[in-house]
Amino acid sequence: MRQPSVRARRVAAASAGLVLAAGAAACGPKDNDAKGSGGDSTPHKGGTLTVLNADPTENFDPARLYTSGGGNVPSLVFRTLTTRNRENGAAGAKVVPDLATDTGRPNKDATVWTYTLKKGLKYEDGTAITSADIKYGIERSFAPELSGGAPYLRDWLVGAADYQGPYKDKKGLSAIETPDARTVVFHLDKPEGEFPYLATQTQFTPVPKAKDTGTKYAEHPVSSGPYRVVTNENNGEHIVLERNKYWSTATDAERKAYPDKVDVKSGLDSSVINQRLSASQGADAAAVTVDTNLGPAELAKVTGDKELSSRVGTGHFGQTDYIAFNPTVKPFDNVKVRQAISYAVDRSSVINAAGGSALAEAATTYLPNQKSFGYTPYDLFPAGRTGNAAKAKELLKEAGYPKGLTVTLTHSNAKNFETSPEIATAVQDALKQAGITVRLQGLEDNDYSDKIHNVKTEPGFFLTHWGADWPSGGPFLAPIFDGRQIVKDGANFNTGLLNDKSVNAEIDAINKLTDLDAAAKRWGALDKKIGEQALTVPLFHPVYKRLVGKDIRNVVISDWTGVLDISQVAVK
Amino acid sequence: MSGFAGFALRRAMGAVITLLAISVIIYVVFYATPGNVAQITCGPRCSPEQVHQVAQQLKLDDPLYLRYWHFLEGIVVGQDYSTGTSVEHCSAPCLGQSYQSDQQVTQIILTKLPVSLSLVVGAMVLWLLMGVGTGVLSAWRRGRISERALTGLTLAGISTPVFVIGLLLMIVICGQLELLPFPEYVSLTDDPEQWAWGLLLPWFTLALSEAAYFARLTRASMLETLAEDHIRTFRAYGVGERSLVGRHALRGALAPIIALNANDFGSAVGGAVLIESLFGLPGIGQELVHAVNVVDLPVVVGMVLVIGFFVVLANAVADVLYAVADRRVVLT
Amino acid sequence: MSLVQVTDLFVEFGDLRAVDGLSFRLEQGAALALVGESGSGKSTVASALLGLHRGTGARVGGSIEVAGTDVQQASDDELRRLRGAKAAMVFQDPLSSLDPYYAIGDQIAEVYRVHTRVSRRAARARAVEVLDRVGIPDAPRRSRSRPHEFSGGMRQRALIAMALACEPALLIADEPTTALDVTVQAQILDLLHALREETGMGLLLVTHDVGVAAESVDEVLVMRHGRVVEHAPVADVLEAPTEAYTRTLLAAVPRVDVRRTPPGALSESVTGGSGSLLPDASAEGRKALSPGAGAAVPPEGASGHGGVAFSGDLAPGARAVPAGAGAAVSPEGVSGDGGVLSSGSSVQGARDVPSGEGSAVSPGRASGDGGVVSSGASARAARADVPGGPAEGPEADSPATGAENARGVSAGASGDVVLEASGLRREFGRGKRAFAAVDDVSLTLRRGETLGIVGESGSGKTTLGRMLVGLLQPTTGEVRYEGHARVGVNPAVQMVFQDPVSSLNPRRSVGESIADPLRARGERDERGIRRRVTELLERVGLEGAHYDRYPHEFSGGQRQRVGIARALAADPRVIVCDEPVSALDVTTQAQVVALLGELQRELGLALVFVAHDLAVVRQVSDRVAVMRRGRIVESGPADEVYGTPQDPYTKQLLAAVPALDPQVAARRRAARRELAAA
Amino acid sequence: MSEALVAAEAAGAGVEPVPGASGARQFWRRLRTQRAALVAAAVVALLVLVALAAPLLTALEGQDPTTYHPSLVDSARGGVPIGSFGGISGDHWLGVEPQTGRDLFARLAYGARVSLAVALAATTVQVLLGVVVGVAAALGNRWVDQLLSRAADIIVAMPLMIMALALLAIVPSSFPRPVLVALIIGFVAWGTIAKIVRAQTLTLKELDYVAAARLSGWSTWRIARRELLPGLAAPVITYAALMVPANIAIEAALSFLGVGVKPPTPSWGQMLTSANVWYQAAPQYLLLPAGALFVTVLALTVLGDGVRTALDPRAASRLRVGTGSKREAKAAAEKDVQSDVQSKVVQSKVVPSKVVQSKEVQSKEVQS
Repeated sequence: MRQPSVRARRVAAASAGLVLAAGAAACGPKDNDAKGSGGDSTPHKGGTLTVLNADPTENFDPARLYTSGGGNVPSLVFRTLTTRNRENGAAGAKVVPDLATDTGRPNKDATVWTYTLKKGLKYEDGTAITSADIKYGIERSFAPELSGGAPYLRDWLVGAADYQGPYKDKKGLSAIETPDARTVVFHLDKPEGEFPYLATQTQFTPVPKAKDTGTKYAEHPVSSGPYRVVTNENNGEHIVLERNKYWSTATDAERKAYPDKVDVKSGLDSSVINQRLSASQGADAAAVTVDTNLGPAELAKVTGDKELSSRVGTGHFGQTDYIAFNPTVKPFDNVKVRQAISYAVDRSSVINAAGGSALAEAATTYLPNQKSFGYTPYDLFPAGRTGNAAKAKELLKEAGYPKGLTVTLTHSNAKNFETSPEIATAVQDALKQAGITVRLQGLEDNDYSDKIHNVKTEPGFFLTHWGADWPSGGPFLAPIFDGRQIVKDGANFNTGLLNDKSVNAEIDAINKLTDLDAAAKRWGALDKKIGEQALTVPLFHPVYKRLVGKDIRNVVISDWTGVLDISQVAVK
Repeated sequence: MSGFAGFALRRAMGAVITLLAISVIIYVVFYATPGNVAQITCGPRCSPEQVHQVAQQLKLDDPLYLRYWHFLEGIVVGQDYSTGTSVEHCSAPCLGQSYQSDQQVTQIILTKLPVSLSLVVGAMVLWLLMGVGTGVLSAWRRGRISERALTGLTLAGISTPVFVIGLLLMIVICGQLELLPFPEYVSLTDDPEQWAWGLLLPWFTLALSEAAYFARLTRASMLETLAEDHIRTFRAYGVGERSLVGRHALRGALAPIIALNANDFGSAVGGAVLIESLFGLPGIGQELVHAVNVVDLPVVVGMVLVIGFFVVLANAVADVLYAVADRRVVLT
Repeated sequence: MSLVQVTDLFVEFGDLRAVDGLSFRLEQGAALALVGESGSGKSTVASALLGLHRGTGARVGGSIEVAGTDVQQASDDELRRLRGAKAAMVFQDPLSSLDPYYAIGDQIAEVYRVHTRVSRRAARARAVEVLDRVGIPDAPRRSRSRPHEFSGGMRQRALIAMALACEPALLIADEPTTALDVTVQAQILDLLHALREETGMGLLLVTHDVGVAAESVDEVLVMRHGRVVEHAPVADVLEAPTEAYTRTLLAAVPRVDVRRTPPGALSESVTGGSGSLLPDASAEGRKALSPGAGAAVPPEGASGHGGVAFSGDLAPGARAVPAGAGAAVSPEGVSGDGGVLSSGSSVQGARDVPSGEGSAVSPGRASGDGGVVSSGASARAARADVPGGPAEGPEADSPATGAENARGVSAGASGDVVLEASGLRREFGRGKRAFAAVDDVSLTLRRGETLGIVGESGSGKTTLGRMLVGLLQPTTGEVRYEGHARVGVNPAVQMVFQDPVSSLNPRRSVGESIADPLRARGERDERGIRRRVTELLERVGLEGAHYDRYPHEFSGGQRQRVGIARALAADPRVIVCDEPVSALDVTTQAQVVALLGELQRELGLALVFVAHDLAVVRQVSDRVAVMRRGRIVESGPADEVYGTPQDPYTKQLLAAVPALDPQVAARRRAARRELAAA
Repeated sequence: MSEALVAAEAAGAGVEPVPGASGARQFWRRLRTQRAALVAAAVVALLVLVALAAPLLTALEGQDPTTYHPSLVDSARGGVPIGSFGGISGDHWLGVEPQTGRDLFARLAYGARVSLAVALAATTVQVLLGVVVGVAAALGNRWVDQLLSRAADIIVAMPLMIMALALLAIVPSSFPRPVLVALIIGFVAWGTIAKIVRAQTLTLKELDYVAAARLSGWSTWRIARRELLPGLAAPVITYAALMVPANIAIEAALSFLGVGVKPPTPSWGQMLTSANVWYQAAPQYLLLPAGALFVTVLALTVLGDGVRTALDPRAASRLRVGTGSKREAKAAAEKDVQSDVQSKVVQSKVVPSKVVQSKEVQSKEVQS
């Protein structure tokens, strides 16, 4: 799950539109045609691809990266057991084998997963990749020195909860077996049909123990992918990648790796990135960005320019921006109040604040509007485009607030973000029509993050959002609505504090399914069921417009990441 | 200058005290800042146990005074850090290690400082040229239309925020007219030409507002000098107006300009945050803002100390230059 | 053709006509002095000669011809060729008149190169040459120094060197010695004289000091309000002034070789009012307020009383019998060698000694002898044949005895010591830069007497004065008031300050300033305060209605009166006057001095009179102490110190005072030259 | 921002009491003679008026600064205002804000309130702190002086923006934000004015009228209040006048960094920040706040110069924006006539009673 990126650089983010922080994920060009700008569409090998990013790819260590589908720049260097399908749109939301020969072979109840490595896999130094390296790579992600990854391994692997990594605990993690150099077996606590998705994360990258330099590994991680790290300046501010001659397309069906060299520059202001891409001077002609999209102002300009608009790709990422209620705080303990607010919300104002209809789609479901999530359309509290104030007032009256009420909406002060003051103000303005006076409580980003994820300090009414770790209902619904995931003394994401036995049971049941399509349908149904409790007011699903340099070809944007996939990009 | 050693010693001691006080203030302020450092470092989805482990790893559970003590210790004797696989020694003066990236703060500073210095030094040259030039010109042409135009221009420089000017300049000059490449930092040692081209616009933007102040200062001091008796002397001896303005009045205005320039240089090293973020220059200011956002205390302290050091140093240099420029001044 | 020919010159600054219809001529090689008080327009004339008003917005009319150049019609280039080359100017303040940032030699060279096509090197050589000529020792090396590394006298020499560089036909010296100490002044005037003899250039000297003019020029042009008052050869002007104003001016000049006039005489003469001398009652300044009505107080400007003080060659006995002293003044009294001129026949001195005052007030005057004790170099002690002057304790016995004796005559019951300082030392700075501004000074002050402290700049006299009133704490030593050691200020010991501009808060009405001591001691009755302040204002010769006015509405002399009133408000026993008249014009000086004397007599005050001006000090003091480099080099009754100086420094000082007689001046100059040659 | 430079300019003002520098009347009289300053004063007055009357003016327009008008923007094109010139109409005099459709005139007027109030309040805090610390340091003993001067040094050496970022995060969000921003700008930038005030107080302290007040028997506190503070007015007011525009700019910069005044409260800095990127798509959105800021800063700077000139006539010929040869002539005349008087004052200044601070030029009067 992607979180409101605490690391989002406020400065960098300041003047752009919605900026996705590094490691953002999925999407799918619905209005596909995200091909490069006309001309000869056959991609060429060679050339240098420039990547202009707002945020540095910090801690370039497979153990420390929090990515979806293996990430973008990381996925050029780190191969994992499985990976995302490198296709446009919904097809890109599939999981496919990478180092492994298949996406994993589960036992009957999906508690044991077995992978076999392809033959002939090599590191950048020519040494062979073994299953022990996969195991070691996962183990070291448990070291407190190398914190930063997703929590699933700790939650799922048998006996992993207290494991402190190979530096302190020489015995290793018994939940991972490597019966031979090509086979690796995972033993899980409980059935997890979505394990193949998890195996896309960089923690599943092989790390040769002999080359491990602990916290220094990020400076020069050993490549298993098409490129190796030549320079990594200032903790990911400037990364130069060149071809790894031991990588071959024979073992890698996913990465195209057309350019000879990839030059990743970051720390740039988002508007500068877009300016540079649109000007496309010199090296910028062969430039892309993997973390910056067009802001509303830029979009307004681009849409009037044919040449420019031909260079814009559209991405969808599984994310929902919504209002969350804490039902232990009055008056939100009253479901009618929550429903009234659901009715009163003016999504068109909110969407405008988020950048307009081209950059946000109205959301009435909690799950993203993508098939892989099991999207099942519903609108339980129809507010129309601009809010149903009459219905809201009626409900408020029923709830005992005939004269309206005053509530406090908590949001982050970080600018141009999904939880930003602009959105909060739009909500505030919309609820006014329904007689609800909203006071805004803007918190500094860290403070906001601390408060909303702590059951003791969680406000009653706040803006938040949830993004997909992988394109499936599991990581979308479970952390938020599974009652057993309420964390009392740490970061809690079940902000509605929902602990409903039937919901919990259904989550367990779906997790057992290894048929991902079947699982998706049931996630959709569960979503609707939870929606009835009005614990959230879904506001919108963001849409991303990505501008590329004029010499860029073969633009692929999957629904998994929503960003253009640089492993597929070619330079003219 | 016989008292120079004494002056240097006194200034050095004063600087140490100032910097220590600054570091204490930063420690206290950031101790009070919201944001669970271990949680931020570990990642938002870390479990309480993991967060606890990270906190231990970073010694975040130590009381404040102990952490500060370790900090001082690191400066004096250096510190050892575990990378997991080995032990790294961070030799004195060690400002500690970033919570977020495990890089040594001294290392981070060494990589960021050249950027900030490049920016500020270049901008300084520009703002002196532009500011002093404008000032001299308007002092010379006082009372005429051209002076009013220059005065108006300098006031415009003062009253428009740099982030507006900078962006507009970039869009127009780099984007539309394509006169300059988009700003980018290339190390001076790598490619001096690229270095200069890449920094030209940031220099200009930073210099613009400063130049306005310098123009005003120059003009004011020059007019002040022009009103002084010794100018009357030279006028009474037939010395021409150009020499009066360009030689005598400018010389008189030089001392305050030099002094203020040094001061401004000091504060600009850390104060060019806006320019750095706007143009994506990976300098001290930008790094510092980032570190503040993620409550990366060692980096914040280290950076602030460096900035403080430059301000203190610049003040001392200003005094020395002032004394050199105006021999009548006694250094204390 | 004349060197300078000025016809019907007028200069206007806005509404102000600074010079009004002035005409004069100066022949080649001749010397003319423009003499006048503040605001007389004399400096404006000097500037006009070089066309320096051009471009400043001043309106200049009439014709000016200097060394063949028509200044009014000349182009800018022609003007520049005149300036420095044909006519050079030396300014008043040598420090500010040189560029602080360049070496002196370079500055001279720059000027030289403006007018001569020579190489830098040649210009530099010329600079060294002229510096050497004006007596700068080791000129090649010193030419590389910056102005602040020179002493005041050296700077003025350097400026003169600059003027010499292009061998001009005319030298215009605008108050060339005003900022200098008297000994240095003499040297500079001697230098000018010598240069003139040598080069034959003409000299236009602008000065407020008649003495300086007497020393230096052939002709004097007295100016007032921008007009000529009198223009005649210097001897004529000094000896037989035809105009009343000239006489007043001369009368007001304090003479160093005239004994002190007793206070009684002072005040009475004032009342005697020689107002007729001053056609214009507002002599002191443009803004002077209308005179007060107080009978006993002289209206500002309406008095020539200053003249009285120095008028006669008083018999020694006068000191003991003060009351009638002032009366015996011979109108044109010229006393032999002294060349003292008594200015007006109108000086009558005391007409009526107010009954009962004469004896009551007189004691202080006679108390002088030996009262001052300077351990460092007690000339008095030396005179008394006590060996080892410096080794002596601060309270030397013999002079003290002498003092007792002397005092016995008239001091009577009121002769007791009010203020006593012993072993005062005050250092400034710390560490290496520390220096003692005052070093081991001891003195006593008795009720009703006046102690003069005289010294050149840097002698430590002001520091001493400030320690006496408690504004500065001595580093060592102590000040006792009426026998009690004291730290900090004491309302009974007040001060009158030098600078009439800075001594009053410009943002408060003068009444409020005067009321300060009253309020500070707890007075709360507003009507009472106002009454008392009004009284004080009237007592010092101002009007009660001035209470609500602000300092800038007053002239310098009036402000000084306000300062005196403020000091009086505290009902002090002692007033330390720190250069109270040095910033004033001579006529005003005389009035303020008279006022102080009068108040002393009336209130039985003890005065400490700190000044650089030997003549003024003599005029008011019973006893005098001469300070140099923080120490007292000589002290004793005024007449003894002035009459038979013992310390070489005192002698030097006295010898340097300009004489009011050109012949005397010439004799002295010769003597100085011999002294220097020896 | 160039706090130090502003300070340097201010420092020159009124170091010595100026003959005739008394009373507010004089001040106004001199201020009145400066046309540029008068125009600037009028502009400032107008701005203040607009700020104060913002609710009235917007009521007149029939708008308020917070109401969204989704129908006035083109949602499909990023929310660019519909209609020419950013949607200017009888209802919306200056058009509407992109994305939200909020009324720009209303936001500009309300923004003036916030920006001006924050800048003024911050300046007040700076001046108060600076004066208290500066005077205390100058009048206190060596240790007090050392301590306070050091504190001022520390404040000057701290990067302002960083401290602002950190402090803004610490204070609970319930604290009114504009007040907080003002306080923080005030608290992190008083070092320079403290230094100026200290130097000025040291100079004033040595003036004879202060000595006279001491001789009257007044307490130090009373002297500070009655004799010193009025003398500090000139540099302090000058500094303040120049600091107000600098503070407006700081507020804008804080907004740019995302820690300024919070929405929906409009401030110019915040508007500029969000308008920045709209320069091409909706230029008037950027030009309005930028123009407002420009005019304000310009007016305040010119007014500051005027105030300075009025407080210190000697500076008349220096910082003035407009110039007139007439005034220069008058100044020259005054100087000329005074020169005789001054000539005498020059004489007999004895030992400098306080040994020189660095940067204060000492003319060595002690001759050998």
